[in-house]
Amino acid sequence: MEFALSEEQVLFADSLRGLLSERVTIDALRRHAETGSGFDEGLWNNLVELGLPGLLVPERFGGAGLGMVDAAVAAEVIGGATAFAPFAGSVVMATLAFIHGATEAMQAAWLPRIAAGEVRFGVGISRNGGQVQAAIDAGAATHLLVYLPDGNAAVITADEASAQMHRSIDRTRPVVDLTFDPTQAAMLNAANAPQVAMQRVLDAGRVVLAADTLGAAQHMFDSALTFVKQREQFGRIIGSFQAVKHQFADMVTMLEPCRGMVWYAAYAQDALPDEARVTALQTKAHLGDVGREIARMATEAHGGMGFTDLLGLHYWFKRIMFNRQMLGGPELCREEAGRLQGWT
Amino acid sequence: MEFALSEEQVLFADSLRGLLSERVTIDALRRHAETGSGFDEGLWNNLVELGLPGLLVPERFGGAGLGMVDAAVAAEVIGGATAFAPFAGSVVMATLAFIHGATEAMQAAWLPRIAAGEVRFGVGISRNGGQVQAAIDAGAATHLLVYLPDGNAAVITADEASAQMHRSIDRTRPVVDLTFDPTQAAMLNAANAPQVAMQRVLDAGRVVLAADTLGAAQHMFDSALTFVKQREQFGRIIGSFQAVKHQFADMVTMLEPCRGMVWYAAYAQDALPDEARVTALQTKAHLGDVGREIARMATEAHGGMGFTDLLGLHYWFKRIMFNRQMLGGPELCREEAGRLQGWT
Amino acid sequence: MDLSLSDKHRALQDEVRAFVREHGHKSPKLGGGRKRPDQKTRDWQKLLVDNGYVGRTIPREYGGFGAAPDVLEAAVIASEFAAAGIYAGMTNQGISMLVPTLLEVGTEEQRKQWVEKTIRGDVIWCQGYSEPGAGSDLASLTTRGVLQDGHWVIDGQKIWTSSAHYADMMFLLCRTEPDKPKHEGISYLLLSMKTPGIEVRPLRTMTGRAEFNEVFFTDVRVPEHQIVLGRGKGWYVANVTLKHERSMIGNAEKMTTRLEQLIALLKANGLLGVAEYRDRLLKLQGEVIAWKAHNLRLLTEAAQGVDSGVKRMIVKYGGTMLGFRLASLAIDALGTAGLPFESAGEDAEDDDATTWNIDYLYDVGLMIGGGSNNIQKNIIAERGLDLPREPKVARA
Amino acid sequence: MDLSLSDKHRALQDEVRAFVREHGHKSPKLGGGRKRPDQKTRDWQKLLVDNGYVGRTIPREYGGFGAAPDVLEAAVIASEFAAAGIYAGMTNQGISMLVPTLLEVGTEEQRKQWVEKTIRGDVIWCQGYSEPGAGSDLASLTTRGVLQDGHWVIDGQKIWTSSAHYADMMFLLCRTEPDKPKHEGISYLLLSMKTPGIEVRPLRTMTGRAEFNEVFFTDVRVPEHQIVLGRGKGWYVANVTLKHERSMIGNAEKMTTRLEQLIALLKANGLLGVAEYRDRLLKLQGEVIAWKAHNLRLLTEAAQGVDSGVKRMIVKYGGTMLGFRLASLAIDALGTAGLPFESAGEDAEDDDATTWNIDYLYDVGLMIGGGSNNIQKNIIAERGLDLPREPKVARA
Repeated sequence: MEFALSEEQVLFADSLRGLLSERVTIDALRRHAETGSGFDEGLWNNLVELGLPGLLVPERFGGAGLGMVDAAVAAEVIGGATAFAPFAGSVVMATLAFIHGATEAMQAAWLPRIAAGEVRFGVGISRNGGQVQAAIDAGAATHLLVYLPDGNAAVITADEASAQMHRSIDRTRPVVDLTFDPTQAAMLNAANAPQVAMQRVLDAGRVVLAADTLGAAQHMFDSALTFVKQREQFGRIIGSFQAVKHQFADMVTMLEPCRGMVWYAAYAQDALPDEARVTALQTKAHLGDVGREIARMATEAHGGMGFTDLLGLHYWFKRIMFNRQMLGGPELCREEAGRLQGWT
Repeated sequence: MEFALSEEQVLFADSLRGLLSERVTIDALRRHAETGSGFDEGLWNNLVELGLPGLLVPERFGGAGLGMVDAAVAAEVIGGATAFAPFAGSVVMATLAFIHGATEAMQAAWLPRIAAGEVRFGVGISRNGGQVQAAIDAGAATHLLVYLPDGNAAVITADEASAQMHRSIDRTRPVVDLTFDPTQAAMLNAANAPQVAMQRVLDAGRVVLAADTLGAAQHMFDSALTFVKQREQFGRIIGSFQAVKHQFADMVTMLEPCRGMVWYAAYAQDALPDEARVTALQTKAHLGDVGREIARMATEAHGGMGFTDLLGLHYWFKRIMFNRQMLGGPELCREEAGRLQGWT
Repeated sequence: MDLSLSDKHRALQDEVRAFVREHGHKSPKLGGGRKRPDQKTRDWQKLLVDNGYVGRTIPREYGGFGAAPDVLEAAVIASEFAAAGIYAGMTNQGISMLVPTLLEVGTEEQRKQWVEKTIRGDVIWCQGYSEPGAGSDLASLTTRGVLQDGHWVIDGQKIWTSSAHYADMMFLLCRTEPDKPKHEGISYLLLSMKTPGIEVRPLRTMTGRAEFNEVFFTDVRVPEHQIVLGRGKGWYVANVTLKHERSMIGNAEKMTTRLEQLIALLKANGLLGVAEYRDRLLKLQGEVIAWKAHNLRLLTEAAQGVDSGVKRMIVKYGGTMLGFRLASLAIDALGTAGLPFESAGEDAEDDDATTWNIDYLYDVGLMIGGGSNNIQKNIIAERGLDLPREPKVARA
Repeated sequence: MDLSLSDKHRALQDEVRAFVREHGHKSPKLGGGRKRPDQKTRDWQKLLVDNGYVGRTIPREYGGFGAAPDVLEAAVIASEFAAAGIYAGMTNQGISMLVPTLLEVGTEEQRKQWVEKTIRGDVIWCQGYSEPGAGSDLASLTTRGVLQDGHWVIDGQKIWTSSAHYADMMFLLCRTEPDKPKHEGISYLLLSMKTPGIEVRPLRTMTGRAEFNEVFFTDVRVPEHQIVLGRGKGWYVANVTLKHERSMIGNAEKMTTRLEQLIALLKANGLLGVAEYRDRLLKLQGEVIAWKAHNLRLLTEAAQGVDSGVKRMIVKYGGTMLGFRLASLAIDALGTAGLPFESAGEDAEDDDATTWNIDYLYDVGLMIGGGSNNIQKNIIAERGLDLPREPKVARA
């Protein structure tokens, strides 16, 4: 038994963190916020060099063949950097959608292109056929993968759908609504139980969004901790005030167990099928709630500076807001977890 | 508009408080805790002299003819003293049951005796005929009033039911289960809409239990505040530690609005029929939650002394626990408030 | 206990209703933007002043209506305007803070010069208090005022200055007595924002808007007599204003409105059937009932001239946290439909989702600004509950 | 990341399972009372020591099993006993605190004299630390120890002393160097509870039971050599013990059990259909998952010899609050059926409602005892997050 990151995982996280800290500077963030497409070609090319798009793609299709724990580790780093890069949808969900629901031929056709970073998928869930609200990573996608109510997915090029991009509250990821004609689309329908396959993909998305929130919340916490160790008021470092200290104690007591929870949920997706669904839903819900608290308290700890645009702290705040709502807020995730356990 | 206690109400509360502080000393409390019947004849006689049992009884039947605000004020004082006296059930609910649901003749037969303190009613709600779980004030009652599922109530003498008195967690009020034969009982069935009449009585009970919790919580808060202003640790009065101060700020911010809420709910029972039900349910629920928090935090503020039996603080703690569960805990009260508003 | 109105207040209610019926169409839109009040708003303001719905208790010689203070009258007026959805008059810092301050400690000349113009909306003020290094610890402010040739020469920087970009005047705290203990070295000055040497830079916040400004002072010369009460008295003057602040009374109406909007939102989205949303709504409803009742107590005590003490001090902290929780449920209920944040500009009307998002973000600001939560809790504990102050720190 | 067991640990698992199958019937009941362990319990304890399931890493010369430290082995053993519902051995302060302390800083003679007897259950210890005036601020303790004629003469009072009414021995902190700074004036003594001059009075708590005692010392004479490490070293010795404390690891199992009982309770009472109960249960389930995973991290780090730092420090505070919330939901779900509190006596088995009530009340005690929540939060912030200590207070 070993419940810790491997050396390779730590090294991978470090190199990803290094790259992002170089590329996703606060100035780059502000520039990117103007468009808000969630995509930056230069950054994407760097990520491709690092092999990120092929993280989950099996080795025989040119990927790294890694698992959900690796994806969660990457997501935590990406959230920590508020990086504008399509990860949850394109790198994780679309890849798994092919792995769990496509024929060998379709996998052979698409997975190598995903791994090479040539195609980027926006992922949507359609409740009624051709309409999708708030697809993931569809801001500058080359292709779209849309789950239909029966659990099968339509695969189309981006220009086969009409897209409405809203001004997203999170300037690092776009909110895109889609309209398309599913009857014209190629279908991903090789799964024995398409609903089950779809849920695996959605749950994987939930785990990486939770991991993204973990990273963003950790960043806000770290930033607040640094701030209160420097800022003076009333002739004292404000971090020496007991009320401030206890707020940090509360924050870390909430936040730190979330890391184990995210790892566990990620591990469960690949290794513990009985626990996978409830754990993914609960993790998404719990991180949504903890993320909100940390975001608020860390902002508060920064005082007025936290509320201004000057430090840019709000980019992380809003990233956490965004993650909370995508793929079901805490209320809906818990409701579903209750249903799965026969509690309703 | 005047949303404050009248001079008479303040005077009445003061004299009741004076009496109880003389009679319900910590030693008396410990002695009474041995039996746990919720009744002490000497104290009851004092309360009769003060006119408490006739508080809500109309003047023509020998009572004071006062209203629910007065009852709530009395309940707050009683809860603040953890007094072992049948109030919520006997003085409030039974009286109102006769007023709202009995014929003039029955009122004339019973209300004067209630006002004189000659009879004391335990009040129960039966879901299935002759079984009652946890009747209120039935520890040393002379009579019992039990609501049946149709909203009418059976009126019997105490020896017409077999009673099982449990060792209650709250040593100032008993937990009594009853079994009796409703077909043999005189019925209180003069209300046009018996269910409505019953709900008015239950709601009145909820308001006075909430008021009782308010008084008990205020006592615990006051006691904790006094304690932290005296106790020294680390060479300082512990009330000068910022974390302690902020806990008191949190407590008072929770607790103080509850007083207005209790008054408002009491006032609504008599004067604002449209708001009466939801307000009673919400007030019962809210005071249950705030009471729990204050009880815990005030105990914590006392440190080890709060956890021992030495100060007797736990009598108030458990009184709050008891109030929370009687006539529906917060969860059930809110559920009903939601239903009443068409939210489920 | 009686929640019905007296005859006198019922008569006032009738009068306000008649006014609203007759003149309501002239009211500017509620909310409004962040620009200088336009002609329509200023005309409406004057109509309100003339009818005694604004500046009601200000003496007639300073342009007010000269009524005796009666907080219930104020509540009746506020509630009728709110119910009709009509603009109840400007709520700027000149009216709420400077005017009562001048009435209490200003010179006759200062009152004559500023009170009427301010309440009628002809002069707009901004407040120069906070500084980058003096937030919670306001008294440590360092903006200097040096007396030279009959002028105070001001150098330094202020922050969190709302409406500075269009205000005519500023009331300013600056350090004029650097050798005195920190609270005794501050003076309260009045100055024109057109004075040379003032630079105003907008300060964008997490809501995406520039609700505030930074204001920089370089050799700004203010005539010597434009001081209120005298040298080194600024801290006292600033606290006079706080004493008057009853602004939080009446805030329960804002809560009630938010709760009603929230109920409507949950109904519209069919979310009352999802247990956790409904539970949270029910809990919030309970809290709003409590705060509304609390507000009625405060109102009654104010009418009776009773100092509400700690009961008043808890309002900002408790109200801010409750407001945040109301907005939180709203954005949760919006789900992904709440993620688009399409503010149509600073003066236009926002869509529902954007409005809730701005409330949510702005409430975080309220936890920080105007006395942070931590400062509020210190005040509640120390002034409200008489807990000992933080002991003085030993010098290392 | 791999949650499966290694071959070595799987072998141990098999071994423990075989042991449980063969000997399980000899186990005393779980929980047990507050009296001195009976013959059955002591026999079982010896069987566990002999098989290496208690005192596993204690050297053989002191009566242990002499195994190399392996926290995963300990976890496997604990988990098998828990799963089988079998008593995993005594958990008293002698075993968890005194023994590791003596192994680290005791003399050879002290180790030889006490370790084996203690782990085998033949000697029961109690801990004499807290005093009425020294709770959170333990180092301000005033119980005196004065050296006279080769004996420490002890006078003073201790409180919160669990099992003092049946313990054989006490490890005691007392002030032997009154002139030294407070942390340097304390010594750590070992003494027999039969020494003349000791009076033990039971201390009843809000649970209605006497979980603790007060212990009074009047001219209690302790032989000079029964000191650990030396004069004035008591504070250091006491902290050695804390360093060893891993007791919170593994507590996740208690949480899991509580959660499972809670689910069963809600099902039995048909309350999963009431929205708010179900919501609270779901939230608690989420938290338990998080703490279980956190526990796996700690376990792994302990196995790797990594100091978990703040991750370890949050466990008591977070765990206590979560435990309280689990018990809270249980008593809420019991409704009026939870109000009877019919403890059948200190050694008998309680009914469900009483057990939940005792958990609920006892958790409040946990927020206070053994380092109150406030002290825990100071530790987390100062030692865990390196926030500055409270500045020294200026002398008035």
